[in-house]
Amino acid sequence: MNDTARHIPDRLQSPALKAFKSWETLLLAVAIAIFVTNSFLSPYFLNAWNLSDATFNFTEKAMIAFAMALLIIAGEIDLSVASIIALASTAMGAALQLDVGTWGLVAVGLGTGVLCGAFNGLMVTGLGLPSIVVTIGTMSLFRGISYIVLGDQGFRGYPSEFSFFGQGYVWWVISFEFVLFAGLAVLYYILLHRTNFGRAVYAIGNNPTGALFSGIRVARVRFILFLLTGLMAGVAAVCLTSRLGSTRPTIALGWELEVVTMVVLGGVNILGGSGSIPGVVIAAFVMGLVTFGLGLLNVPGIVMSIFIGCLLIGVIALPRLWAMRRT
Amino acid sequence: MIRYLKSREALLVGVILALIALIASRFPAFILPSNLVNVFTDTSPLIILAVGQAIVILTRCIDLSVAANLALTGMVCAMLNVAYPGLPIPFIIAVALMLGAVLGAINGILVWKLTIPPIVVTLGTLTIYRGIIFVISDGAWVNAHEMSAAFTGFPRAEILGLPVLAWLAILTAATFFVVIARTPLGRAFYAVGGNPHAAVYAGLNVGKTQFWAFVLSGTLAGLTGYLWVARYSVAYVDIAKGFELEVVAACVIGGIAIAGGAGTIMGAILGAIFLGIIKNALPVVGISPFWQLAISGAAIVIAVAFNARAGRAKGRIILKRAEAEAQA
Amino acid sequence: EGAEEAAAELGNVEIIYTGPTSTTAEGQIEVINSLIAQGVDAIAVSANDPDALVPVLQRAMQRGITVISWDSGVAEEGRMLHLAPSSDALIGRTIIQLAADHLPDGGQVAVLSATATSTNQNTWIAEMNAVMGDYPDIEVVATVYGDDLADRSYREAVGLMQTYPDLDAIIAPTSVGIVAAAQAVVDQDMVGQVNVTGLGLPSEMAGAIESGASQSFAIWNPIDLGYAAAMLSYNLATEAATAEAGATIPMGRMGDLELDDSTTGAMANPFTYDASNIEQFREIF
Amino acid sequence: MQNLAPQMDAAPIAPLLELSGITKTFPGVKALNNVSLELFPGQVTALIGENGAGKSTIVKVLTGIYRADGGTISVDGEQVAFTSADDAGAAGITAIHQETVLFDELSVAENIFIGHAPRGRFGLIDTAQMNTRAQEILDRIDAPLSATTPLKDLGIANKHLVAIARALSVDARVVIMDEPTAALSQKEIEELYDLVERLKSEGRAILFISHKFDEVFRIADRYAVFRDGEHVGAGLMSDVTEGDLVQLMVGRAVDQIFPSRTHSAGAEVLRIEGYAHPTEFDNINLTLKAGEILGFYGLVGAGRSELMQAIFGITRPSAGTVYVEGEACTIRSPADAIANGIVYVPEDRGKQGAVLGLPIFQNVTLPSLAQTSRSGFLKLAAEFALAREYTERLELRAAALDQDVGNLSGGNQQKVVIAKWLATKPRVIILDEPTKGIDIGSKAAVHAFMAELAADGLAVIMVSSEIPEILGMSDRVIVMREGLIAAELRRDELSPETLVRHAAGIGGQA
Ligand SMILES: Nc1ncnc2c1ncn2[C@@H]1O[C@H](COP(=O)(O)OP(=O)(O)OP(=O)(O)O)[C@@H](O)[C@H]1O
Ligand SMILES: Nc1ncnc2c1ncn2[C@@H]1O[C@H](COP(=O)(O)OP(=O)(O)OP(=O)(O)O)[C@@H](O)[C@H]1O
Ligand SMILES: [Mg+2]
Ligand SMILES: [Mg+2]
Repeated sequence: MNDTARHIPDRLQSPALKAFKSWETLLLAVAIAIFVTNSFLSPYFLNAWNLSDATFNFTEKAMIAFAMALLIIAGEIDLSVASIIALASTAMGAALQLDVGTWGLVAVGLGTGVLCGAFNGLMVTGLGLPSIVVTIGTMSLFRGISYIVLGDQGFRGYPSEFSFFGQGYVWWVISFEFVLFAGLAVLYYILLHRTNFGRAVYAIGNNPTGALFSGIRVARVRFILFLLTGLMAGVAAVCLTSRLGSTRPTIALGWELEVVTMVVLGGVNILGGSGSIPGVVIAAFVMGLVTFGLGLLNVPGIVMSIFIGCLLIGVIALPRLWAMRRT
Repeated sequence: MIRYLKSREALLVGVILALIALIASRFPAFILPSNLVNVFTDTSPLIILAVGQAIVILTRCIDLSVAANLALTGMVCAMLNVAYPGLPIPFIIAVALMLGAVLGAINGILVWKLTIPPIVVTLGTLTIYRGIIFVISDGAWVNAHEMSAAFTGFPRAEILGLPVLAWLAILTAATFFVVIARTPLGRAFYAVGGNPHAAVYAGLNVGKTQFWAFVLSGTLAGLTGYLWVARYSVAYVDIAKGFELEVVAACVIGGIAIAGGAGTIMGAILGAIFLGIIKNALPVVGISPFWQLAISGAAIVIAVAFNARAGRAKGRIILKRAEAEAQA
Repeated sequence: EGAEEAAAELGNVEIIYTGPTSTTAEGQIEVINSLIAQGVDAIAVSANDPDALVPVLQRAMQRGITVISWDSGVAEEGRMLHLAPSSDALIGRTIIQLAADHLPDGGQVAVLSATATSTNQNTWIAEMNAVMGDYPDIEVVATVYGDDLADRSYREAVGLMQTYPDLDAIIAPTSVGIVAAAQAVVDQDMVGQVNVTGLGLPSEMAGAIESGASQSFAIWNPIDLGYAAAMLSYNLATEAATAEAGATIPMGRMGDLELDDSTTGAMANPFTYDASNIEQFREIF
Repeated sequence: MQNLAPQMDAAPIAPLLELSGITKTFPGVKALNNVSLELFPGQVTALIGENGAGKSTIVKVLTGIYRADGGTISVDGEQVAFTSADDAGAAGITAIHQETVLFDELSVAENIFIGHAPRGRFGLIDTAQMNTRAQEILDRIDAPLSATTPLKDLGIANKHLVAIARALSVDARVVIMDEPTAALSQKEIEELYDLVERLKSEGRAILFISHKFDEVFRIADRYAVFRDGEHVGAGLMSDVTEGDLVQLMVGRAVDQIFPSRTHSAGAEVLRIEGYAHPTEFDNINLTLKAGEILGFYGLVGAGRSELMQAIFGITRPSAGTVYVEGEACTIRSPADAIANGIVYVPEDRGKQGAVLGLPIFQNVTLPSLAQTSRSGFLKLAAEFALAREYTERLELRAAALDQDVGNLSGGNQQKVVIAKWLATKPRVIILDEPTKGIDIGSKAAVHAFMAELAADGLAVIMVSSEIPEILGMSDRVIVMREGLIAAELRRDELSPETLVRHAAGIGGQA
């Protein structure tokens, strides 16, 4: 044994170089390519109002995607988010019938989201069930309750102030939803990449047993993540309900898979342990730009979905194919 | 013997019988043989798909593309029938099986050769397969009157009082009982899902086994595609939309462990029958159809909670005293 | 097709026909957004949800786009006018009349609707119930929903026949539902006992008429409807006419559309098809 | 089974299996470096070497589970190449692996025959024949098992018997046994020896890996010794003594390995009274003083790890109290234990000890995040500083602190885990098999460090199954057997014999 302690450098390569070689850079290049292509293909694309309208295609889904990203990094998943939107929206509609004011409605929406998240969280952490199974169940359950309450009816007549959340503009073409999306992106960035909580999320996703043995309160972190996801579904419910000005039990049908697609496209490992918020933000733009751009070319929606499906598999397959070719 | 009585399958049979008894106590018509045949026939597509999905889940994968595969294969069969009404039904069935297998193999290859997580692969192919239906059909429907009588008649034809559709579900179940119990591949599904690490030591190829699981699941989805389109005499982009989650739910209720390696084909079938009965009984019992979604959701949640309690692994016991007590 | 015919007639009109990824209100909004972005002159929409499209359509109108709804309507504040294929009251009466025609002694009927949220279905059923007083011997025993899915509708129809063994007729005011119900009746060997009627397309229902599962059904001409919608959009967009209560707006070969207090107008009466005329129409639509 | 006529008398026998120049590297570890090995028909070759010497790795290379980076394998003088366990089986090589690699959801017979089940009509598995043949093999090794039982119903020892039966289900000419007796009771071990004799007399070549010298001397004809992934010697058993083998294994005299230390126990730090668990352990009482190293000896499965994990808050005891520095404390989770100054270095490093996918510095700071953050927000500079302080103290070998722990060698991973705990400035550190799978150099470093910790006033509990380690390091030893404390021994009462006696429950008196 030598007496002079060996010096170990902090980093192997500079953070800038690492960032340059990252998934996010690749995705950003894709996003820029799509943006440029769109501007060439459609004369209507480069128009502030049109671009602003296009952001509505992804802002609400992206809000949920942030929380979902954390959840998936921690090795769990929540397929019930779209159903939570339906239930939260229904709860807001029911509160509306009781003459609850705008802020009351918001509270009801967020509260319902949190409660649903808590239910999922309890089932997963309390009973130790796999989250994919639990949330496939609650996916039917939550929307089912919405159907029981509403049947073939709908709620409408939300107060005009309420419409601000989904239809209001903060400044010129910058909508409230977009501001909220940007704000949440920053918050989630800080939460995941700059706090102890975020570190715990990565540790749990990498090795839950190891995290537990390192003194991390694994069950508590997981539970909070389900709460957060529920809360974000509640936030999305407020925005979407406001944007639609009404509630039906079919609201946000099928969004869960779109949100998961956004998260995976953003470079989050579906098996847990890695991923980043910037990745998800770029993925949200990619999906938004693709659907809007193809929409301008009047490509039917279902054909766009082929594109998204190929993108999802392609971005994951290409690096692997590349690696296979090199070995 | 006790082992069988205490098994999850026996429990599920009990629950199903209790459910039927409960419905029958208020609506005796429900247990008329003709109605039970109906319920079973109605549930047959779910049973066939659940068998395929069960195999995939056994190998630690999941196939979310089954419903899209079904719809695409169904559309191709319908369009073939419209274009060449004279094609014999066995040929159509062969096309359905083959196309289903190919679609399943695409999933399988991506999982095996590129090691992309199955949930991502099938999420992607789910949207792609649906999109392809739109492209080939141009969004148009194929309606009953365009299909030949033989095409739509096949699943309905009765043999010994049971429609062919129901017989096919039984045949599928029987075939896969044998495949699972008596073929090396069938046992490999359990081994690969139960302990992939050990599977390597046993000389099994994990990825390849998963590939075959996807092929089988795809083949069954293809078969169901033809049956579905023929039975309901219509094919369009959205048929069986969202059905994949119902299929997974049937497996989960039937006790197939989502972590792979544990569960039986019988369980998956019983899970499918359980969902089928609930679905069919609601209108009969007079419960508003709006309750259906919540009830099946609650059933899934309760079933998994229950399975988790029943299946909790018995720990190793070190203390001799405790061991003696446990064995007493 | 009808819209293309109108475009050809008008000469200077381009029709964009598009649809969403999925049949949800959110999907329709995305499509409408991209139409707004392209600066179209008029949007004619058949809505999945009467309320959810209102905000986006209002925005379209703010940007000077003519918005009308047709077939399945949008709430009043979200469009300039609504073109109903036929008057709701007429349809409501027609569907029960079709059933009553073959039930001289009265009996039990059930309704098989599409989705619980589809406006037009609900309106028609409400109109039908409003005139039930005229049919004292006929009892509506149930209303079920087949979600415009063939399998669901089929299952619901079978369920109806089992729950109500004395059922005499199923009214399905949806083209998916009526075909599925007719199929169910054939499969259940109930031809002659249960009569399926409602709204359906002659081409799809020809088989049911032949087999006797359906005695008769009604429908308006969808080609005419597309044509009328295009004509109306054109006339409003070119400011040849304005949509206000009581206004009369020309729709080419279909005559004029009269708007009521809720700026809704009916195109024409539904036409009844039975064994006597089905052959003539099955090839057309 | 055919009888490969014994040819013991034919003077220089040709080796049945010959390995030469085999090299295998893992990220950070050269597990095998240019090793060779020869196995002869009708003879037992004992492969010995310390933990991590590369014994199991050569087994995996031989059975097609790992592909070697270089070198050749020849069977009967013919060069072969394996790409899967199947190929090795076809070449007549079978193995009982160190880990029990079996399938809980399958029956005993299926476990034995998976991959090569007897086929009947239509190519289907002939279940009846499979069960009969499985039962025959089980009976042959005197395993009290039914072929149709589901494997999940068996205990660890019986599972090991199934693994042995599996190895015998193929008609192999080379049988490899990697520590086959580790999980077996004395009676089963005797039966295994009989089996080895029988295989020998049938002319098969046997590779027998063991850490137990008594059994090596009893059944082996030849020996081969690995040290740090290198082949350091081979020959006939009759030519060597135990001392020679040890010398070969460790490359130096045994007593040099352990640091000499003067034991000066301070005040009581930890006291446990009446600790019990419904199924794992009962009636545990112990005290621990500052600066003391308390050894915990026992056979594998004695419940030592369970007890330590209960003290650390992973599992909940059903009764009993923990006192830290005289004060009773409730420990419901590892976080509570850490708050009370108790930390645990688990035996399963990859699963429990380190988070392999995270960088070194993040692993080190994981339990100390409160120290390196301000109101919940990370301070990277502080993290690097803390990580550097402790990893450099432990002489960690790594390229950079942001390297993933998964890329380090086993010993260095262990250092990261220890560094992680030291950074929390604990009062009690529990080390569960601290040198398992660690190379010789690192092992000495860990020992030296343990002594240093004790000298600094830390109270240390060391769980170990290696008698030399227990003897060399502990001030006091508690022996556990079947979940109970079998004996507590002072340093002057320690000898290998007493330890083994108490651990096995044969005669209390020394
Ligand atoms: N899959 C692996 N990945 C990385 N390193 C490995 C792997 N398997 C073994 N090693 C390393 O290779 C070296 C040799 O390990 P091996 O298991 O062959 O030792 P062994 O001689 O069998 O020890 P023991 O007596 O403890 O069983 C060790 O340093 C170990 O950490
Ligand atoms: N029935 C069993 N099934 C599976 N694994 C078992 C079983 N019994 C024991 N083991 C494994 O054997 C090993 C030793 O058991 P355990 O850790 O409880 O013993 P211990 O007395 O603490 O000894 P050690 O310190 O050597 O681990 C552990 O890795 C444990 O998981
Ligand atoms: Mg080993
Ligand atoms: Mg242990």
